[in-house]
Amino acid sequence: MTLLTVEGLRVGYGKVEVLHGIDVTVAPGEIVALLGSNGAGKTTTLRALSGLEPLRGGLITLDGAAIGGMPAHKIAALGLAHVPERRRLFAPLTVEENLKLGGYLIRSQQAELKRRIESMYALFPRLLERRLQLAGTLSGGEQQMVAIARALILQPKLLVLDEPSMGLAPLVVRSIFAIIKRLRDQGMGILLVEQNARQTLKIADRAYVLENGTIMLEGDAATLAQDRRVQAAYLGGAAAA
Amino acid sequence: MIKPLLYAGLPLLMTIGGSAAFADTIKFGVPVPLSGPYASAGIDIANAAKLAAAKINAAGGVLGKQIEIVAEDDTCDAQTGVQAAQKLIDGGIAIATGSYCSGAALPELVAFHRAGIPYVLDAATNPKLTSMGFDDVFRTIGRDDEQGPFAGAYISGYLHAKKAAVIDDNTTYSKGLADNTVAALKKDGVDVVYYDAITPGQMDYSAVLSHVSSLSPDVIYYTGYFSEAGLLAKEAAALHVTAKMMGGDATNDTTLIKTAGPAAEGWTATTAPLPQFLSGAKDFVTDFTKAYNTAPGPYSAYEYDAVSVAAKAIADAGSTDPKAITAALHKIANYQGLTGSITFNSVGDRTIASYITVVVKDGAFAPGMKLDASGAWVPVQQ
Amino acid sequence: MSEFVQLLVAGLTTGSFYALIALGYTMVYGIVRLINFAHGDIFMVGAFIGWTVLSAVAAMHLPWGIGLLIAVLVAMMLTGGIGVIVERFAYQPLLSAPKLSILITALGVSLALENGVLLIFGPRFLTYPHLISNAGFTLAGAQISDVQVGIIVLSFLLMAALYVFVHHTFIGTAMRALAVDRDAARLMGINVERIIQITFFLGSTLAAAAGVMEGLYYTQINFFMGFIVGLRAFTAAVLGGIGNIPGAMAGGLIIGLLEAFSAGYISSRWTDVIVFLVLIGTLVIKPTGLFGERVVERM
Amino acid sequence: MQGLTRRPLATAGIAALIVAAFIPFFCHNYIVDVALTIVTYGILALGLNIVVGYAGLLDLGYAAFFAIGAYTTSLLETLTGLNFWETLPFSIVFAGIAGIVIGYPTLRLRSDYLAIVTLGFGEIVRIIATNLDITGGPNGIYGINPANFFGHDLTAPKAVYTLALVFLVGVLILVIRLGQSRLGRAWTSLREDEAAAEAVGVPTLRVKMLAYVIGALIGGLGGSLFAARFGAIDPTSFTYAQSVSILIIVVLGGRGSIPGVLVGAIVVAGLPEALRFLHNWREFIFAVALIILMLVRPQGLWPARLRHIAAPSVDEAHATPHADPAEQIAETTAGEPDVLLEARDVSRVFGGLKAVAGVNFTVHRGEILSIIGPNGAGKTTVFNCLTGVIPPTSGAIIWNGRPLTKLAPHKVVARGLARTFQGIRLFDNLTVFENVLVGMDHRFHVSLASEMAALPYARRETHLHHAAGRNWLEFVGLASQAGLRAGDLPYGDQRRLEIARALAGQPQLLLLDEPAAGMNPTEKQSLMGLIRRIRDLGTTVLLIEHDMLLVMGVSDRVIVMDRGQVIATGSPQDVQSNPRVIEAYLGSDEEDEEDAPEISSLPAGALA
Repeated sequence: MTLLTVEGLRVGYGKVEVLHGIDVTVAPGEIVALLGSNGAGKTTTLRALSGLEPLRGGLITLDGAAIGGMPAHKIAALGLAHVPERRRLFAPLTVEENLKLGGYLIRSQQAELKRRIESMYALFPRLLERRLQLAGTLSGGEQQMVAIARALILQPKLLVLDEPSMGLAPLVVRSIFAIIKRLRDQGMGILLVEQNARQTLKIADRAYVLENGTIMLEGDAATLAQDRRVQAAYLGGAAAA
Repeated sequence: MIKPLLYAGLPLLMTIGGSAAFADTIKFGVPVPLSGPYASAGIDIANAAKLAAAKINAAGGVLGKQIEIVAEDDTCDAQTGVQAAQKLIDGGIAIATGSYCSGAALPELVAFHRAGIPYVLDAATNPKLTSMGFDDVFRTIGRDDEQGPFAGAYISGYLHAKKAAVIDDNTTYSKGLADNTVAALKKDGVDVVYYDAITPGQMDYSAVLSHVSSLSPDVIYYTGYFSEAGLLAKEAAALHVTAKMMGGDATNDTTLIKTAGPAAEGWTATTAPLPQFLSGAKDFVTDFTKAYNTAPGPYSAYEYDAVSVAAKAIADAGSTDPKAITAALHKIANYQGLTGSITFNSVGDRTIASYITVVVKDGAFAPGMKLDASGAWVPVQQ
Repeated sequence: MSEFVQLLVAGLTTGSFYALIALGYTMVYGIVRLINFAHGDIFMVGAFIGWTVLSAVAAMHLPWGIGLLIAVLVAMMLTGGIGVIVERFAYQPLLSAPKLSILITALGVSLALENGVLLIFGPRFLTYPHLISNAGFTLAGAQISDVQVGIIVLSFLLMAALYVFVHHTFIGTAMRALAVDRDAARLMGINVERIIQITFFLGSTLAAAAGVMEGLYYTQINFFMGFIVGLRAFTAAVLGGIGNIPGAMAGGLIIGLLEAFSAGYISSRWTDVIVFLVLIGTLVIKPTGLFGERVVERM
Repeated sequence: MQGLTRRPLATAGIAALIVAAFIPFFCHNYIVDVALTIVTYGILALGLNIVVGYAGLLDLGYAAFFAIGAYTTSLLETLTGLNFWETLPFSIVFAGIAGIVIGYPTLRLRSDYLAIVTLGFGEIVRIIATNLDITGGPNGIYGINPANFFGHDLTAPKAVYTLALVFLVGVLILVIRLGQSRLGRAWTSLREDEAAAEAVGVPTLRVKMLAYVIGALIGGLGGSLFAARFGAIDPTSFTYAQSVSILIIVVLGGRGSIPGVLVGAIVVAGLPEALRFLHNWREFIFAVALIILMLVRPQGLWPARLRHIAAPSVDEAHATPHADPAEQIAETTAGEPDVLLEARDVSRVFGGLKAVAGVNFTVHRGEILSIIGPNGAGKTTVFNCLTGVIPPTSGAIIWNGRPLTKLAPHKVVARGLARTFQGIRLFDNLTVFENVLVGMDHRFHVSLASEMAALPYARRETHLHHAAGRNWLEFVGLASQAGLRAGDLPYGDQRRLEIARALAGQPQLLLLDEPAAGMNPTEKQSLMGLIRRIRDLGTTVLLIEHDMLLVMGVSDRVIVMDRGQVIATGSPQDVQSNPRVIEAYLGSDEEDEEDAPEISSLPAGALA
């Protein structure tokens, strides 16, 4: 059973086509990594999934519902949460306001929303201390916590993360990854775009390697971690060191 | 008429087609603002022209022909004005009667002069318009430099004011009237404690009024238009301003009373004698109100007279040749119009421009005072 | 002293109108980065709708207080609706087009509203009924009317209500979020188009409230009345930092006071010059207005 | 090929002008007057088009310049008795000075703030004219003499029209030449991406100022013509509404498009006349038409075409002396010290966050030096500090032995540092060739006037630069794409074009920010070759790159940054084996299943 199915996804900007037919699947309780160099089309893929980019072709199905071409806010309502690259917090708003916006779609259920925000504070106690601070003034790690917490409020079926480790200290990256694994263990499907390939392949179940808008390799993470081609394409010469 | 329409790319051409169509009428061109902020004044003028034409036509027309009023929108803008004038000229008008803003009237006047067509102005009161050295410009309304001294005389001679404040709205007409009034007041020894302009359309003038009232003038004379005058009257009352509120002829409009309500009581306007207060013009007011469902505007009677006197000149000349009409207009003597006896002097202004005051009483303008031949102030008799 | 207080009150009164209208400019700018040149005319439309409703209500012989309330509410709702319609048909199709194109449609809408009202109501000034007396009181030698106090209080209430709405409701928070990052807002499940419409609606209702109050206070309305007031309110919004809600409120009051004091103490002939010089001076020193945030560009 | 596509338009344009010239012989005065208004608006709109269309600055107070021209002519004629032609230079100069007065303090403002400032300026000019006695107050000035032409007063609409048409042709020639000039190119680059233009060496403030001033000059000319046409002026002709009409012409016609602007003038000045038969409905219908036209054609009725300056042919370029890349670079790098650049304790703080925290390094002449490190390590911020885009919070940058701190980016480029961007920032709506020419902007020495007049030495310089630009395109392998729109190039080619644009400024140091991003292995291979060839020309290269294969393959030395600090420096081999680097850059290799201390364990059911 798959949670997310992407078939033949094509996306472009202006006259340039960036994705030339991508096929990806994610099952519930599975971490799937999307690897590739800068400009390979990883972020574009995620933006297309969550409805931020118009499709030029292809099918996207989330838990049985065709979501390709839907407006972003409807896709969010169907259970796909996207933590975008560089976190994209609402910087002049407080942490709490950011979290509340994460629950925008359940705004009529005040008590439930309050409970879910409390549970996020339980998950990230640091945020409770910072709840009235403006999100833009937080440290990078704290911002990433807000971004993830904000995405979790709606209890999505699929969590899509774009470079959650970017600019974070290794210790913080480790804790973020620990959270991701726990989410997976609770049955959530996770699609992860990462630069930190070695560590990513360690927590991922399966992975796809994207190059120039097409999928060059795919397979289970352990195998790919040993695949010389991945190292060559992605890790470069340093992998050999 | 239809063919030029086919040239879809040149929509301008279609306007040519419309012009030379009815050669059996005598065309009077009326360039006035029909859109934009001054549209209401322009429409009142154009309607008065149509009323005058209808009346003449009903009585058989002129030289056996009917008068046709062709109103064109000049939006009170020089550029549009000259185009409106040129369109009228190309449309074959015999004479132009109209205008509202001096700024548009001037280039129109130049265009008409160049085409040799006489122009009888109805509402533009700037003295410069008749001092361009053109012999084919006439006007039925008085000049700013005539009303100013009258207002000055009333303020100093009748109200015996010691201190006066004069406010204009920075338009040509208003500034001209204010300048002339201030000069007259100073000559009569009245201390002009305040002379400044307000911005029309701003709504709130209480800042200006409270400053003016701190200078404790006996009279505040506003030379702008009725809408701001209504606000000034209303706001002055709210501020308990004790000075007597007065205005020029452009404040003579019922909108003032509607705006200010009870605060309008006692507002005094200097103006040329209006049809409302002239026994001979009662019919005009009734007819106008009946035809257009609204009372005539402040310049409607002047336009009515402009059209009538132009028709008379055509009849006198026995021709629709513009040169002959111009000559006949110069010969007009003591023509009895709604606004009094009309004789044009050498530059085309009326020889006698008489003024009166009108006062708001019980929610309506009522006749006030005038100067009699001996220089004494006497009430205006209806 | 008495003149100072008098000018202060005059400035606060006009400033309140400017502030209410400036809010519409600033809210729309904050969210779609559009200088909505038609907003002054929305204010005018509000005044005309208010007039129409008042005239209709007058025939029903209701107590004037109730009639007034109905007029204000109906004018706010209908004008808000017009704001939404304008957004839907004239702006929304161009939201991703070059910025100047949408600016021109805004100018077109402005012209269309003015001339539409001219066609329907005619060019003459219409006058509101004199519902409210000129009664007032004296404070420090200055005459202050009850209406002025009412206008200032009501404006502040409306502004406070807006502030609360924007900061303490979901829709308001969504508006602020949208102003920061449209894509991120979409990812939260926010229907961005809907929020933009709500913004136009709110801005238009505030302008309509100002329009009806203006009609009641000054009594005369005209199809051209939105022009000068709109221009001043726009100036106020920019002075405060366009896109910033407290900035628009402060900007409106500052422009109102500046106008009153320069008319009272310097010369009303030069009021606009003074206002614009203050604006230009402020922007030269603080390029994004009094409350505007600096924008750092990434390379 | 380009010549062929150009000619029909030019021919049609000339034909249209000839038809326009014959209007007085065939049409009524009314039509002539409307045509005259169209021509006047056309002149003004061509002037405003420089500001709005070419340079992309919003101006809502253009009528001010129009007013200044009109008042100057009127006052000089009535006060000093000068004739129209004698007053004309004054009008133009005064309007130009006004352009400086409004432009100077406001050039740093963003466009929407600029809009209100220009609006305010327009109102200020109008109110001053209304309030002063010398300008006749609200009455304005009467009795202005018409223009005189060899004893004939140009008073009749037909004569004035002919004069206006001559002015229009003059202005047309001016704006077309300007559009083709390097200033026109700089304006377009400004409109496309102001920060990028500045960063590749365009002095954006000066270029903006010139847009204002030249726009103002044309406005002044239009004003003089207006005064001579009507013989009288008053402040009501110079309102905000007038400015807005001119703006509508430019945008409706098509920003930056000369035929578009003329079509816009015909629509905006002509349509209300054509609609006179609608009487009261005229303005309303015009407004609705305006909205619909804008909705249907958001880019304008006749959108601007791609600017086309044909690149010289291969042979031509090679035959031009001093246009050879190697020779050019050699010119600039002779006889300077070995340490090209030194960063001393450079820090940069963003709102409390230390993006760069005390970085020290040196760049030696002739080397390829790479800065690597994870995203967010502060590499790009270092680049921005070096190139003047962001001033460092503290520390110094020493260039050729002299400090380089606090210079505007375009001045840094002129000193010899050129850069590319992480996210590609080409001028999408310029051709490939012209992108390269923008990069050479600071190297032009010939004055604008001599360029416009096509004086021989100016043409020589232009020719040399065109040849050099062509050679740089060839150097990166894009010569055959010279005429394409830059935005239409494939990703890899866009990267190479950015490099060519930077190289065209003859830098001593080239800073490349992730040049390999998005390239496939073949492209990366050729990029490595290109970087080496750049170094071989004598240009030092400083590289930020994630692609390790490329970094390790091409660099002489590598600097590793992490969280704002340099954590290692050395040869590629040294760096690759440095454990700190491996940990920072590739993440820790050890298995780590412990939860981080700041995150509690997940409460049961929290995510159910």
